[in-house]
Amino acid sequence: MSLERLRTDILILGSGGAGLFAALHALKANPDLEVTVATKGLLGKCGCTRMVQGGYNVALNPGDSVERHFMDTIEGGKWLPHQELAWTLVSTAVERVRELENEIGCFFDRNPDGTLHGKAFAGQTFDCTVHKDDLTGIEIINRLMEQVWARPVRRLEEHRAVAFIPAADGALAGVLLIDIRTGAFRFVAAQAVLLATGGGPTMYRYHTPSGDKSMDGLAMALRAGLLLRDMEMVQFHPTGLLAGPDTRMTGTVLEEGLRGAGGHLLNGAMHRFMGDYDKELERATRDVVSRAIYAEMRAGRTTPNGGVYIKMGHLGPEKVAKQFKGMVERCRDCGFDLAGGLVEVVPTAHYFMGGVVCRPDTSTEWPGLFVAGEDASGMHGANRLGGNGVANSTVFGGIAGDVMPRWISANGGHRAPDERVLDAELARALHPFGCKPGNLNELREKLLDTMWGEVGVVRDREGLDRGVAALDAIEAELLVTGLADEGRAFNMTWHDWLNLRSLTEVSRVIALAARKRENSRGAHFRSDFPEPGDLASSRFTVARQTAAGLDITDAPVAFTHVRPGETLLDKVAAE
Amino acid sequence: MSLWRGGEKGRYETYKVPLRENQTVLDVVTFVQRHLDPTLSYRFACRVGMCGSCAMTVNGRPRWTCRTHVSRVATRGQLEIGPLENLPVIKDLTTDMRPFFEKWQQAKGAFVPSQTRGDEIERIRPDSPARIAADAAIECINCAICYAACDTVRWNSDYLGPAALNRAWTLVNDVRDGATSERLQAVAASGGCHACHSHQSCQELCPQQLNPTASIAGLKRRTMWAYLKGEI
Amino acid sequence: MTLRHLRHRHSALWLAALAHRLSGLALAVFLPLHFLTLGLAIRGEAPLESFLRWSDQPLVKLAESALIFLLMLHMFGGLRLLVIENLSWRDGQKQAATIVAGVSAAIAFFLLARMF
Amino acid sequence: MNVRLYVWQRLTAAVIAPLVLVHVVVIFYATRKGLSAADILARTRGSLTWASFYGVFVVAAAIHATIGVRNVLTEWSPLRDRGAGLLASGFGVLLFLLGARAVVAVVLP
Ligand SMILES: Cc1cc2nc3c(=O)[nH]c(=O)nc-3n(C[C@H](O)[C@H](O)[C@H](O)COP(=O)(O)OP(=O)(O)OC[C@H]3O[C@@H](n4cnc5c(N)ncnc54)[C@H](O)[C@@H]3O)c2cc1C
Ligand code: HEM
Ligand code: SF4
Ligand code: F3S
Ligand code: FES
Repeated sequence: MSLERLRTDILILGSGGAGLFAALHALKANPDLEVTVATKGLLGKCGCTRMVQGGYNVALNPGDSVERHFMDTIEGGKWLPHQELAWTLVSTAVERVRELENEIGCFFDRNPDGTLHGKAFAGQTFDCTVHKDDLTGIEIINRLMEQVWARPVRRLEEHRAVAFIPAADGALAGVLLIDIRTGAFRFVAAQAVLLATGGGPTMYRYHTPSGDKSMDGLAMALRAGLLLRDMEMVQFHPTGLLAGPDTRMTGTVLEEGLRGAGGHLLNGAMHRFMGDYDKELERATRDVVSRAIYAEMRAGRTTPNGGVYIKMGHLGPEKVAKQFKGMVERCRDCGFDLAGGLVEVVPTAHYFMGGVVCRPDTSTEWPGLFVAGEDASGMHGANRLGGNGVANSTVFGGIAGDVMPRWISANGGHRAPDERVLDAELARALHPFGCKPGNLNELREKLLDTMWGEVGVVRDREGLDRGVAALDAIEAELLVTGLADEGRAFNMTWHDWLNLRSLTEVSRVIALAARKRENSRGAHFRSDFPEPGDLASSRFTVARQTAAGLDITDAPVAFTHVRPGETLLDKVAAE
Repeated sequence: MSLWRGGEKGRYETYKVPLRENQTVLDVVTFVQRHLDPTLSYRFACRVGMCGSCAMTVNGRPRWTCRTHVSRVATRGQLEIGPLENLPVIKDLTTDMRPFFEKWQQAKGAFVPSQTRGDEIERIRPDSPARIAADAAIECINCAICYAACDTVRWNSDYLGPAALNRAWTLVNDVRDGATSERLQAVAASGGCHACHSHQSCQELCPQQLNPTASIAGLKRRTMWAYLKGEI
Repeated sequence: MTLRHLRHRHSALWLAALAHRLSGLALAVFLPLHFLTLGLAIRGEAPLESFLRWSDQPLVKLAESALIFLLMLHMFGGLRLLVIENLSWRDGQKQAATIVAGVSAAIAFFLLARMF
Repeated sequence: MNVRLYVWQRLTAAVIAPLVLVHVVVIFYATRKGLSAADILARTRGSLTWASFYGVFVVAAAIHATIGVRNVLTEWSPLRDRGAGLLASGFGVLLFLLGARAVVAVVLP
């Protein structure tokens, strides 16, 4: 078994907004440090930051205020957010957008007078979403990627992180990775490591994130015994494309604006059903629409592929084709007529609010390990505002880049990895090659269906129990399902196996945390506990893997800036 | 359908895949990997035409496979899918995109700031000619389809290629950028914009409907005048 | 590379570029010969005249108009490129390239007709 | 090709184009009643206009074709910038010499 050993000062896992920002900031803070970015795909070309369409929330325009952005974030998060983290997010976002525009080179859209354009986004009380057409993510990540390419950052592209490796004394020594192209293992020793692999709830039948994301980072953190928070909080987007079996585009987002502009949702019987659920009809909030569609699906009133229809034609096909050019073209490329016909949609798992517990400076309880982006938790609470996702990854990625060099100069040094752990992790990653080849696809389907059906948009105790049992069975079966050892170079089926393992492990935490929360907040809805519960005594869930098993508890939210019933806006108005 | 198997030296192998009503080329490739041959390698990420990872040669043309419906490209129910041309093959359908991005850097495709995060964001009217020109070329997803389609790239290994030059043109029109003359110098050197013969394959096949040919022509013009005026 | 890989190279503009290059090369080969024959006149009128009479054969005439065709093709094609490069972008380059080829052929044909 | 070669090639192309047009018109005119050496030489001998007309053409064509051949060689032959440049220049000098000789032949009385 070949194991190559490398050594670097700062190792960054992931090349989304968080990872790339961290690399740039770290290099700027101390150009003498060697910064390495290891990423599962090609640098900047994988992950979800690139897929951001709507834009970036920031209080920049006159009339907007950081306080207002903060209140929207807290109320959107149903009073569960960690208020220090949320405050750091909204207050640093201002500088971050200026940095993106002035130093990184993002060229955001402007108002006719030349100032930055902010558009409206659902769930916000002001128009504060900065964007570049509806391809904001491409602009952000391309510019970041160019800056990283232009600097002496060591790139480990198509490298999959599989485990944190401690030193014999328990301190963090480095990370074990697989070079996907060759199939060989690399151990990278580092003084500080940033986890920025971007969460990604891809264990649901329908999901939006990019295919490379499979909760690897959270599975690694779980195994390392780190504290995870808000793990029940999976955000669903109400309208994902539904294209039938064996189609990759199934689950990808059809933008929110379609409903906002007056699109209708019809069930299989061509009935416009939203009126049965909410007086706002299709314009109701994401979670309400998602639940309504889910209910129609549960009741069997579905389209041929098992979803509902979105219809835009009554607004005038030409108008739709013009206003939603990108969406219409995307649908057309895949064989659907969005402008004039009916397109099948389903709710789709979009964003993961849960993640590793961290402080506002991105440090975790494990010295030397930092976390940023979708892998971190606490900023969004029970729900993430549209537009707060990229803000989160760029703000905290940058902070991690500022902090890690400082941390290294105070506490740094390379540590020798615990060879026994290293050996065990190697064996773990190679596990499938030791088993008899089996049917991985069936297992994947099982996982997707279990999570969708039992741990999905609407949950209840029995379903969650069934879900947990099913997950146990899936994991047991996965561990005896092997792969033929016919070459490990770019062996995607091996990585499918590893993905499934990460997903199954994190899925179990999601299910258990969902069972723990006996109320309904934001993205988490329990049909057996439909009420949100008392806000003033809000608690968040925390999970930790211990030798004895998964330990799920909860803890009270600290209202350090504002308490339920209060608002910061009065203060602003008074000033 | 037949798929390229192996590295630089490989061969096409034939597979039979069920035809579905909604099916992209990426779906077909995925089907082979999942059900027929688990060792098949390919690359994708976003599935919706944003990341530019999934480009392959489909029946002779470079295309983004995640947004190419099979019915649009199959001839008599047949598909031939290979890796992108003009890039080294890693394995099967995956290529090493490093040369593509190295040339992007060589063309000075990275923004050079003239201001800092402490400054206000520059006012730029959306109807100013420079902004319009920059916008026209900005939405590149670096898929390298144009790079694979261009025979000047094939014939002239020094040629920076359409995407890198298209990016350089965006930056030349970006009034905030502080390195126009270095950039013009970079693209005016051997292998730069003047190597392009306006084949226009890049424009024809760019999935984002960009027009690198026009961008390169813009660069040719700008560099020519800069040269005549003795600025570069 | 299989035959199918030539597919996107069947586009009118790719052919136009190929034709431009081949015609340029043909001209580059022909021009020295042309100069050589004209240079015959350095030894007086007679050698040139006898060359011209030799060139009255139909086959040679055909070749000459083919050359004119290539010259026209190269010139108009080159002018098309100069327009792309120096004026602001205009669509319809495929049509323009087709027109270039058509006009060049017409001129060459016209000349051929006149020579007989 | 770099910007210097580009400028020379496009500039010479722009110069040649009108000259070729005139030349073709002259051919049309001349072939009206068959081509004879006497006619040609009668037109050109001792004419400063034709001398400079063809002189400019020869110079411009030599430059234009040299750069063009150099480009083709760099793309279609194993030669790189230097080798292709040398070979093409050789060709260009030959073209120029033959062209100059031809001009002298048809113009000098
Ligand atoms: C379709 C879509 C639209 C969205 N629209 C918006 C929007 O309009 N506004 C908004 O604010 N947010 C939006 N979001 C959310 C936003 O994209 C994410 O919150 C944010 O980009 C996450 O950034 P990140 O850096 O944490 O992770 P990502 O950008 O997802 O990057 C994760 C990186 O980690 C790598 N990685 C994963 N596993 C491993 C491993 N094992 N080893 C090494 N590397 C690994 C991945 O390859 C990738 O490079 C959207 C998300 C999606 C999916
Ligand atoms: C009649 C007017 C002419 C015009 C407008 C013209 C224009 C051009 C242009 C614009 C190019 C550049 C093509 C490119 O790089 O994409 C070119 C190339 C070339 N020209 Fe001309 N040209 C003319 C006459 C000639 C003549 C008389 C010759 C021969 C002696 C010639 C030989 C070449 C060659 C060999 C090339 C290189 C072809 C290539 O790189 O593909 N040209 N011409
Ligand atoms: S210019 Fe078009 S074809 Fe070329 S890399 Fe960019 S998006 Fe792809
Ligand atoms: S295809 Fe190539 S030659 Fe120029 S116009 Fe496009 S770069
Ligand atoms: S998978 Fe991202 S462009 Fe096709």
